[in-house]
Amino acid sequence: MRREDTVVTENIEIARNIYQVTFKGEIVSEMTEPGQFLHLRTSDQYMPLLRRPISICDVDIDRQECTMLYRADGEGTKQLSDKRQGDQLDVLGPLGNGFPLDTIKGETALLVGGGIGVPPLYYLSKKLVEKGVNVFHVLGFASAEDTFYKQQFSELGETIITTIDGSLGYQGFVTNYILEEQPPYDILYSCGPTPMLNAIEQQLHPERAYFSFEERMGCGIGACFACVCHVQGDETGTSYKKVCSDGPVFPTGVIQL
Amino acid sequence: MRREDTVVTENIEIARNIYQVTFKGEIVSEMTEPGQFLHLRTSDQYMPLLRRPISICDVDIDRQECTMLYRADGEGTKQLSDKRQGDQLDVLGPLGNGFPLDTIKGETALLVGGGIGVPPLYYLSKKLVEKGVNVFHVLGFASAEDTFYKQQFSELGETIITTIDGSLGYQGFVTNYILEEQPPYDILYSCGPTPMLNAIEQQLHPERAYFSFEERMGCGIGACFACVCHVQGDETGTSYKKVCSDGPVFPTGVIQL
Amino acid sequence: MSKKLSIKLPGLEMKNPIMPASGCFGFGREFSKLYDLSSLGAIGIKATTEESRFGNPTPRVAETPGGMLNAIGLQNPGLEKVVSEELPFLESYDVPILANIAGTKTEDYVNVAEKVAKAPNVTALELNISCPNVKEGGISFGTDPEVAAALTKAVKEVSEVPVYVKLSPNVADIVTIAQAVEQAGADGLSMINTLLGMRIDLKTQQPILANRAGGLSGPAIKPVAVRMIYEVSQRVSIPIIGMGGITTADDVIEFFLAGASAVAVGTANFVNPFICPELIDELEERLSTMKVDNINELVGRSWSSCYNQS
Amino acid sequence: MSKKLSIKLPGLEMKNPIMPASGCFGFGREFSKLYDLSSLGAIGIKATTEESRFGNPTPRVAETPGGMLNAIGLQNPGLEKVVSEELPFLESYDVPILANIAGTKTEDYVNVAEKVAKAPNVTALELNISCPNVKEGGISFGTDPEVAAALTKAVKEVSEVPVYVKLSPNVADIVTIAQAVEQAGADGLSMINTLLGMRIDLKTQQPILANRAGGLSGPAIKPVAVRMIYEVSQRVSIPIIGMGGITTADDVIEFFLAGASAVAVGTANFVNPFICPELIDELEERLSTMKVDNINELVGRSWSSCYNQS
Ligand SMILES: Cc1cc2nc3c(=O)[nH]c(=O)nc-3n(C[C@H](O)[C@H](O)[C@H](O)COP(=O)(O)OP(=O)(O)OC[C@H]3O[C@@H](n4cnc5c(N)ncnc54)[C@H](O)[C@@H]3O)c2cc1C
Ligand SMILES: Cc1cc2nc3c(=O)[nH]c(=O)nc-3n(C[C@H](O)[C@H](O)[C@H](O)COP(=O)(O)OP(=O)(O)OC[C@H]3O[C@@H](n4cnc5c(N)ncnc54)[C@H](O)[C@@H]3O)c2cc1C
Ligand SMILES: Cc1cc2nc3c(=O)[nH]c(=O)nc-3n(C[C@H](O)[C@H](O)[C@H](O)COP(=O)(O)O)c2cc1C
Ligand SMILES: Cc1cc2nc3c(=O)[nH]c(=O)nc-3n(C[C@H](O)[C@H](O)[C@H](O)COP(=O)(O)O)c2cc1C
Ligand code: FES
Ligand code: FES
Repeated sequence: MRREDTVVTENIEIARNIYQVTFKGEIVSEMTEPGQFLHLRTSDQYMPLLRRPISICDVDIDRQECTMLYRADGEGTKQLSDKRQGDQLDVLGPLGNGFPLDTIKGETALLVGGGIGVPPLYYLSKKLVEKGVNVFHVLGFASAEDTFYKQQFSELGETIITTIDGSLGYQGFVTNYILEEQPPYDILYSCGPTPMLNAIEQQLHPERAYFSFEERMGCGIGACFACVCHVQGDETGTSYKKVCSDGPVFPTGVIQL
Repeated sequence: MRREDTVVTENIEIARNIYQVTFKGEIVSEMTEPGQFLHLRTSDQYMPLLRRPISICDVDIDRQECTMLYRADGEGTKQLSDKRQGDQLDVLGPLGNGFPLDTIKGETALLVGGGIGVPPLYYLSKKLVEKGVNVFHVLGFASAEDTFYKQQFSELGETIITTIDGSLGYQGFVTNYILEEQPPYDILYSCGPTPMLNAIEQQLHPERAYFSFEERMGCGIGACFACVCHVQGDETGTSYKKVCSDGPVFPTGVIQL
Repeated sequence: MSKKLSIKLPGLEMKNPIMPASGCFGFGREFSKLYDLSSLGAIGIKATTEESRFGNPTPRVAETPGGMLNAIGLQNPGLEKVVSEELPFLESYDVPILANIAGTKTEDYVNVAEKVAKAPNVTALELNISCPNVKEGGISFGTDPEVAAALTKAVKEVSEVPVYVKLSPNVADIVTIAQAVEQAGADGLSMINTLLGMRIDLKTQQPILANRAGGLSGPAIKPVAVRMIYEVSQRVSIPIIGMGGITTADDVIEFFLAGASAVAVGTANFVNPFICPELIDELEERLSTMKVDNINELVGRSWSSCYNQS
Repeated sequence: MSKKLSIKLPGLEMKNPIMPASGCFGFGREFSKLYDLSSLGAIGIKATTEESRFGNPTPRVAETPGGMLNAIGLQNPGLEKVVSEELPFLESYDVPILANIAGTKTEDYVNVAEKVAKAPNVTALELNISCPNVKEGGISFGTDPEVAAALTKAVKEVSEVPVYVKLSPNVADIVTIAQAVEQAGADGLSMINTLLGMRIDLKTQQPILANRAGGLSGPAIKPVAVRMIYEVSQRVSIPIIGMGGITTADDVIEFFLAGASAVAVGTANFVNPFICPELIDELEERLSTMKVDNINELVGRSWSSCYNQS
């Protein structure tokens, strides 16, 4: 983990308000674990003050380049979308614990992503494919215009797109599709909005699954206690996990959803 | 007077920490009075919060371009120096009352500038020459490296450079030169640090002279009372002038130095 | 302009809830050259004192992160000139005036209040009991509930128009002071005035402001203002004119949600002199998007409604 | 490292005047992976309470212009674990610990103080009488001079090490409180803690923080901190650890000029986790440029020296 002023090599809009930014820096050599995130400073002034956590989406270790996808929505991400090629980008990371790859024994992994939770699954999928794992992607979006990386995921394995309004692919939620079609899998990885993670846990009861969580962060390194979550089955109410340093990826059943 | 998001056409360093910025915009058509200033926003965030007053140095009405010279020193002017061609520049102005040209009867005008007080004299000099006035410039700097626009001024009239360390031109203060050489003049215009204006008033006792003043500003338009100065000979202590809207140019003898 | 923005407060019938804050708009003359002052909801004019005041020596302003310090020191031409020159000038506009008044003794306030309230276009007074920049008093009126209440009562007795009391944020318990002035008869509250702050120049090693300390305003203080309005609006039943760091239409809405019934814009006028009319336009649009019929509906929603918290 | 930066305060022999502020550095574990903690002047550890605390629900942080709000709610593993696990971990570093302690009753403070002060590396205590984020007290200790003094006295009686009292800025008159705790035996002051603030989410129309209000920290509050330190340092004779928005070496110098004898860096650690060692290096350079032999010379220069004011 380090802090580095990297250099933006590209920053383009790839779907409605969704941007793909690529930067170059030595820090990239440390980015070997999918599911980890970077903590970005979008302004060199203090507006906004805090860094923004964004997941690693793709890494090219040889070229020392890393790609992230983000939704330009609030103050910080809008600033990020103003960065041009050659601009500096202050990156802290890689942070947190990503998706475990060592433990995978099964032959098929189901990767379920929702909206802006999709990006970290791309690097994960690449790593799984490298290990010979069979990957199956179910990626949910609001609408066709919000969809991205369909092609990229398809190159790695079967890829189902679901949209809530049915404007592309299967109409409905990712869980609707999975319940209906019952794609077989040995392990499930997911990243997306909490209601989606909740639905997966409640409706699919996956035996082995890892979820990536989001929580507002301060430091991003475990020091400020901004990002704590309650632990399932903790009766004292004092047990906790920090999303930034204990997570953001946890096995199902750990975090109280 | 208006506020406009103009476009930077050039921004270059022309002497040690001294930059020349040119921008284009409709607002330029209003800039007909030398000695007026512009109030610039250097950041679209609120750091720094306030605008920066910078004098008009040159205007090309036909091309709608205005040039300013500034020293990149503090937070705001450093930000300004980061602007690149094509960037937006939020300009409010033109503000204040400049150097009066109508009243000029004499044949020779002495223009005395000190450091970053030199820029507004350039547009003034151009306007005087247009009116057929004979101009004589005495421009003081700390050192050769800090000197700028020698060539430009020379094209308009005789131009003496003085430097404190003697590394270029006459060694000494502008007032030393004038006292020694006694260049003849009918009217004197000056802009520069207060000690210089004070020396001119105390040592040269010019009969007809106009000084341009500086004071920290809030609004720049006369509403906040940040930039008030005491008036000479006011016994009640309650008379005042606002540098931004009554000035920045005043006849000698008005402002208490 | 639709009815979305119109509001009615004691003494202030406003086309929209936006007014420039006292001290940041002079007496309107400069801004009258930039846009039609009749487009404003109201105008808060610079503090008027009995005698004319030069104010503090310069420098009077300094910048801080996201904010600014000022120590103008209540410079103003004095009661007589305000009544004979400034207020008549403003009469040519169709806009209610909230006249800010200051003093160092109760009698000063009472005298100024009585006379200013008689001006035809002054439809409400704003008692400045919180100016941090005058040594001889000012702020002490704003930190002691009993003193604040006594002053309010004295002014209420002579004023022909409703009285708003402008509260200081430099206190431990603003609710008690707010309740004290409410009980003393205040028709409304203005909050907040500036926080006390200082900046030191590293070159001179002295405070930048000649007055040393000054009042902190601008975006930096917005969270303090929102918190205080949130607390006070739940505990009083008089309306609050909210201010402190407002720069966007979203900020205006945030103040309404916190419990303000109108807002004043101060420092932002220096950054963009066209801010008030721009905010009025943007606010109208924002309310349409939010499907709010009148901005009144938003007052205090952060504590009054049962919206789910995420 | 030269002697330019070394300072000596009650209980704190510091290689340099920079320490992380309580609550912004945990118990140092995370930062120990980033740099050698022995390079720090001291370490302010997270508030310790008698029992372990989970703290407030999330969201616990929100941003504001130039600042942030937090309502962590004093989450900590409790006295026992701090003494048995966290402090021993820090013993491997050559750095004095300023142990921040909190509670809801005097007995809590006394009990925690007595035990924490016995840890070999805790060389001073910091009494947190100003936490805005716990309902059951905390801040009330910080707003009443008598209550603050009584608590200070009680803790002083049991503590084996010097005691610093951390003052709340949410008061009208901080000098009186500072003098009261000085008289009660405090060895030093820490100032300032956070200002109380709030931010409302326009989408949910509710405060962003689950706790609703929170503590405002970061650059936005720097002018308030500087002003309070300027006022207090002239009226007490115990040293002040200054904090509130420090992000640069120039900020550190500004705090010294105002009257601080050491500084703590809080929020800036979140923006740049390497800030403390970076500030130490920059400060050394700055002092060389300024031709200052020891940073001590700068303490209170804004009010003690006869520098000409421009
Ligand atoms: C581990 C992790 C990985 C993430 N990966 C991605 C990603 O790859 N692409 C992407 O677009 N988004 C990702 N997010 C969400 C992203 O961090 C937020 O969308 C972003 O911080 C919002 O910032 P803003 O400036 O747009 O919004 P603002 O409204 O200005 O944000 C205000 C504050 O809230 C925080 N915040 C707002 N929304 C979220 C959120 N959903 N999660 C956490 N903090 C939030 C911000 O960080 C900031 O501190 C991730 C979040 C986490 C925790
Ligand atoms: C009418 C007028 C015309 C000017 N014309 C020029 C010009 O053509 N070229 C040029 O380089 N400078 C000019 N100045 C000075 C220029 O405004 C300041 O150098 C500049 O504002 C400093 O900003 P900063 O961000 O570098 O400094 P900071 O230290 O960040 O400034 C902090 C605050 O102090 C104010 N301030 C600092 N120095 C001055 C000063 N000398 N005068 C007024 N306010 C100051 C700033 O405006 C700002 O509000 C002019 C000033 C005035 C009043
Ligand atoms: C330069 C300046 C002068 C001010 N003068 C007054 C005044 O005369 N009377 C008053 O009640 N408030 C005065 N204020 C306070 C403002 O009215 C307002 O309460 C405060 O600035 C917070 O709002 P803002 O952050 O939008 O500026 C002044 C503020 C500034 C910045
Ligand atoms: C997330 C967070 C947690 C904090 N926790 C504590 C605490 O436990 N005890 C304490 O005395 N102060 C606490 N503080 C206050 C800081 O120590 C410091 O006084 C304040 O943040 C101002 O400094 P800064 O602007 O540099 O952050 C906390 C501040 C923050 C931002
Ligand atoms: S963000 Fe600070 S502990 Fe997780
Ligand atoms: S800068 Fe506001 S009155 Fe001159």
